[in-house]
Amino acid sequence: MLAYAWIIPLLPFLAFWLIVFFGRALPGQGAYVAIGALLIDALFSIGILAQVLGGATYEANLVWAVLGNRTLEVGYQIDPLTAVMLIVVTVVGSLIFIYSVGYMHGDPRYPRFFAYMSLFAASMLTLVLANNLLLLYVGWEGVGLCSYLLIGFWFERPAAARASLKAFVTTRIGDTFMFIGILLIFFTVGTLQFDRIFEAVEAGHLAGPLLTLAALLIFGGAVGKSAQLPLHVWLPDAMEGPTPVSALIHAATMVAAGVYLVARGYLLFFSSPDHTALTVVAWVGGITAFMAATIGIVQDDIKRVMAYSTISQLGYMMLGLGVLGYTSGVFHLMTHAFFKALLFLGAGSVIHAMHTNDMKEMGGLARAMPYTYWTMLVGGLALAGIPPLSGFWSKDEILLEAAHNNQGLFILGLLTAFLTAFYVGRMMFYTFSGTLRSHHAHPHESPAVMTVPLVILAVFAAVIGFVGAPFLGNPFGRFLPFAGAAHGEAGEAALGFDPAVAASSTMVALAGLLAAAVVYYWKWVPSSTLRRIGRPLYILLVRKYYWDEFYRWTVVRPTVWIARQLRVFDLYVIDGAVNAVGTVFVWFARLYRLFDLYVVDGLVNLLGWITGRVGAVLRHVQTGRPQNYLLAIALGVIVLVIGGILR
Amino acid sequence: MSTFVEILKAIGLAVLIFTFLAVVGAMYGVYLERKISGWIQVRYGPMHVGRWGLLQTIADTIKLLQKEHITPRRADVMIFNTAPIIVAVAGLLDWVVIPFGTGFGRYLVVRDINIGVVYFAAMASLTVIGILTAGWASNNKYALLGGLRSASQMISYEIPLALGLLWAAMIAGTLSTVGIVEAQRGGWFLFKVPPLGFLAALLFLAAATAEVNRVPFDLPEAESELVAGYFAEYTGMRFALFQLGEYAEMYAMSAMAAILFLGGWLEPNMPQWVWALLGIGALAMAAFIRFSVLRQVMLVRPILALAVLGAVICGLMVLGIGLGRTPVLPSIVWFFIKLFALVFFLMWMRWTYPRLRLDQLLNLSWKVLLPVGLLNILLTGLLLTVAQ
Amino acid sequence: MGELAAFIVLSLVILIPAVIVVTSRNIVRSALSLVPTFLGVTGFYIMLQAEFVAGIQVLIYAGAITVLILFVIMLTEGGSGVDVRQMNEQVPLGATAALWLAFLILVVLFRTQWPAASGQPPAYNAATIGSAFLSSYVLIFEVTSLVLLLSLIGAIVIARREE
Amino acid sequence: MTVGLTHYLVVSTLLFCLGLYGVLTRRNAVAILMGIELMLNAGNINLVAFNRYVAPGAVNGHVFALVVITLAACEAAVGLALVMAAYRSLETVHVDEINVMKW
Repeated sequence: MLAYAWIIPLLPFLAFWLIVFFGRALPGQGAYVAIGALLIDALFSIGILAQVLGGATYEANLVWAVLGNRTLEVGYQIDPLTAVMLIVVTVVGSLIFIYSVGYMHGDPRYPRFFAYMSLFAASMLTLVLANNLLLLYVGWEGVGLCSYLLIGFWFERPAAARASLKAFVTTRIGDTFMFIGILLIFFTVGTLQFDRIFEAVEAGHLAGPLLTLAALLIFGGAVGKSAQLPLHVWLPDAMEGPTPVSALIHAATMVAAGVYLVARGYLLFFSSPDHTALTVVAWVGGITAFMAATIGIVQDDIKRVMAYSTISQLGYMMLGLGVLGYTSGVFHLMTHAFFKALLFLGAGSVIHAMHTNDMKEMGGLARAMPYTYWTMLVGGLALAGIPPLSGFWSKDEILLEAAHNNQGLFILGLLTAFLTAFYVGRMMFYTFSGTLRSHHAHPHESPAVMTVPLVILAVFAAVIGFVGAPFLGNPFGRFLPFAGAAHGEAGEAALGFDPAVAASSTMVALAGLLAAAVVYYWKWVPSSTLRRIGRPLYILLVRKYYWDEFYRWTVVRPTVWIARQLRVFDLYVIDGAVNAVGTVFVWFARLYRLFDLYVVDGLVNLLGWITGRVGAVLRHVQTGRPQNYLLAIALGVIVLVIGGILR
Repeated sequence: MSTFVEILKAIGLAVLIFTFLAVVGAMYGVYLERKISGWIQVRYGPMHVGRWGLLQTIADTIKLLQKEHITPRRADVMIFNTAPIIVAVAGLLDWVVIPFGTGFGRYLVVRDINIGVVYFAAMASLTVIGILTAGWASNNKYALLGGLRSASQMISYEIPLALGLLWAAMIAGTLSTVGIVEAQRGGWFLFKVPPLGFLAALLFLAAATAEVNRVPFDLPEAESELVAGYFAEYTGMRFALFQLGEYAEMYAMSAMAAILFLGGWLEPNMPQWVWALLGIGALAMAAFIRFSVLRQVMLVRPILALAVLGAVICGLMVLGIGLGRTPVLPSIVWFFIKLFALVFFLMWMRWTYPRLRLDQLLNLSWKVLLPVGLLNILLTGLLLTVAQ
Repeated sequence: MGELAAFIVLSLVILIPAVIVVTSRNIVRSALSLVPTFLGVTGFYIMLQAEFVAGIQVLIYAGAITVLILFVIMLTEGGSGVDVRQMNEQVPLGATAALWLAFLILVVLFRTQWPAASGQPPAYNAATIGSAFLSSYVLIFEVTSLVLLLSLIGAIVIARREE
Repeated sequence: MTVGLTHYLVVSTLLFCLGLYGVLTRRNAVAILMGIELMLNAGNINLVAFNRYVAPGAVNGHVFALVVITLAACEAAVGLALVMAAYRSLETVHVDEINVMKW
């Protein structure tokens, strides 16, 4: 079965082409094709997971190109990390696909949506299966393209168009770094196969500052893709896309690709001198987590709250990885994929019902749409990290690692946890409690095709955490240990359970929820007063720390100005030169024409005339009657034979 | 002496023997035909000249011999006169390779050529020239039409014919007719690689019927459309020659069919009780027809005669096997039994079936028989190769 | 002795009709005169102990090609009447060419010392021919069959009446 | 005297030249085809005769004779089809009247 894993990315790819070409002719206008492809993949992945649990791994390569003495190989591998990612992508993906059938119902570009989604799934799976940086980069750019297409899916909205452009350009910056890193590795190590790179690293061919540099460059890609500081600005705007897209791409899978990349190349970071790279990763993640969380507090757009929470959770994962919590980071990736997809889908269902994103207009939806309410409650508590929901376990592990390795980051993590709980509570209260504030909306429960995936995801979000539960002996940790932990300073991978940390994180989370309740439920301290008190801070948060403005002044404006100057140069200097050359040649041509007319044509005509004369004479030989020719041949033969005899 | 002279001798011998044989065969062929047509149409047929009209055809022949030779105006005399001879000679030359049985310590065959089957096909194909030229030379549009029709028909049907021959040759692994018959000691080719053998036999019989221009393939001489087609203008002995050639060829075809698929002169080796059953069955049938209501709608006597004949043969077989002296009957008898059974079958068809249209005829040949024949050979080859 | 006689007879059977073929004003007669020529050639083959070739010769030439020719002659009645001029204007030249060629070839033929090997061919060579066709001449065999198929299709396509 | 290789060659030469004469001098396309058939037969006689007298054991001559016969059949079929087509469109089978392509 592992040997046929290459089918997994192929199926959605085929689905993509099918839908592109036959679109509306297909069952369910192509939706069923896409869903079917992904469901088959899901079953496949489960089978693979089963085999991998049995300890099986697989790797296949084929030589793609030979550059001098270096060969570029493409191939795929299956190890625990890949298996986990496969499960996440296919299961969450298929659920979201099913959800989209309801959500995108009646959209004019319905089939195209599923085509893009399938393409995304194909690229993501390629990325996950790749056993070398090259193929991984292919998938990487593929998912980037798909996110661009899908963010701008409603391109008639200028906001969406701009957002898609922003996302594309921003991530591309990170990708550039990553590409440089890849080249660096390729030219130092001479291969892109992960395992060989790791061998080289362990053998010390790639070490010291160079290794750190390579790791950081690769991390640059991750930063762009996973919306870490300072390249996080694109993700909130990406919410312009359809909600399933936000759920699948900008919460569950694609943005996690960065984390996956770091996890995949962990040894690089790990073995950089005294963990420089890891420290950078950790701090970037921590700061991102904190900042995003703070911004998340003041957002009114329900999806933007989600977006910032996604950023901060991604930061959390980075932090987890950074503090030597390889397992915990990946674990949080998995749990986050489930509950964040759940939350997004719930938000989508809310928006579907309210036709608005503004939480200020919602309220009291708990009665109107119970399924959505309960499922989102589960998701929210999971996000807040309330035991025994999944978020708790993974977050707790991260905090554990942090506490064990870096107190500063531990504090930061606790703060973030508090903030997370706070904005989760805020969102829930705004949305579901109290009374409906908008007067022209008639909320209603979404159709089954949307609620059923919600329920399933809720179940996952609730229980998936137990695979990493310490009192079960942390099976996940044992299933997915850090390969590097085997040597070097061992033991980072699996730490025991620490009740203190667990208690503290739980306390913090509850505190956050409580605070949110105080402000937004019982309204003992109305939010307006808070706003008045902390006005400058509030402005800062609402302005998102002025990141966008910063970029506008430092990057956008100068670029535009340079472009203008270049245009002027182009217009006057280059075009001028070209025109000058053109005129000169026109004059030459005029001269040459005379020569052509009288000398060359004269010769040609003469030749033609001679040929005509000769032909007129010779054509009488060609009687058009084979028998004459045959007679000539016979006579010729006779002559020849005579010659032969007389010789 | 070189082989060539031997061949010359053989051909001379053939012409000598088989002129006689085929004259008798043809004359009594005509007689049989008339009788059988009579029976099928519930009448007696020739009865007055001699007992049961036995001398009828002799009288006819004499009449034909006395008739005047009429040559149409502006006909190409030389060709007009050669055509019937070509037909007759070709029809007779078929017999060179036909073995009648064993006896006098040798095979009763004029010449066991090692390419007998090919030779047979070649001679059969020679007839066409005679017919075509006859049709053209008699300067008569009916005749010409008949000639052209028969040319196209025979050219088309030579291929299935050759395929049928080839099939048998392939099974036997030899081209010589004697060899083919000897190869059937194990069992008739009709039942070889069932049902392909049967298919091949059917193929061959259909093609043979078309080759000899008999119903349902008798377009060249369709009396009702072409007033007897290519020999419309022929009178007297030339007409008789055509008849001779045709009957000779028909008999030859039947003989070849018997040789290829019914084991030639070999005595069918079936256990005693089968023979007994057959005999009883024949008698039972005879009795049934005799005493049932059928006797009012069909002519009973000849059927009774045939049944009794069959019963007698079966009885003889039973007896012979009982006495343990096989073969019971001389091989030549078996050969003639099979030959006349096939001839009877052909005549039966002639008086039973309607006539095809020309396009149906050609379609049948090119679109059905040819592919089927090729497929048949292919399959048989495959099976044989697999079997080995 | 008998062999020589047979040879002479056959040569006459071949050559005299051949003369008729190329000279007769009546196209049908010349077509019919092909038959004895072919049969004579068949006789040659039998004398040369190539029975299989002989059989095929009769089957194809006498049986098929002649009939085909006659067929076409009868279908193109216009060109084959007796009253139509059958010879073109290069009869004298052609005759001289043919005669000269014959003379020269005979000269060459008699001046050449032909390699002669004595020995009898195997009595029954249809099988050997078949095996030769399928072993060492299989390429020729395949190409020939291909040509056959093509010519079949081509003949049908060309002669079909466009409706 | 017994019959030797030369006898056959002589006859085939004569036959060949007769065929050539026919091909050269006939107006009727069908007649030309007949001439070609004659020439082919001459060639076949040579093949078989050489096979008999030069390499009695082999069958190469027979093989090639058979190939030639087959090709002759093809040639006759196609040639006659062409004649038919020409006759249908030009109402003539005389090659010296078929000169549509002539200048």
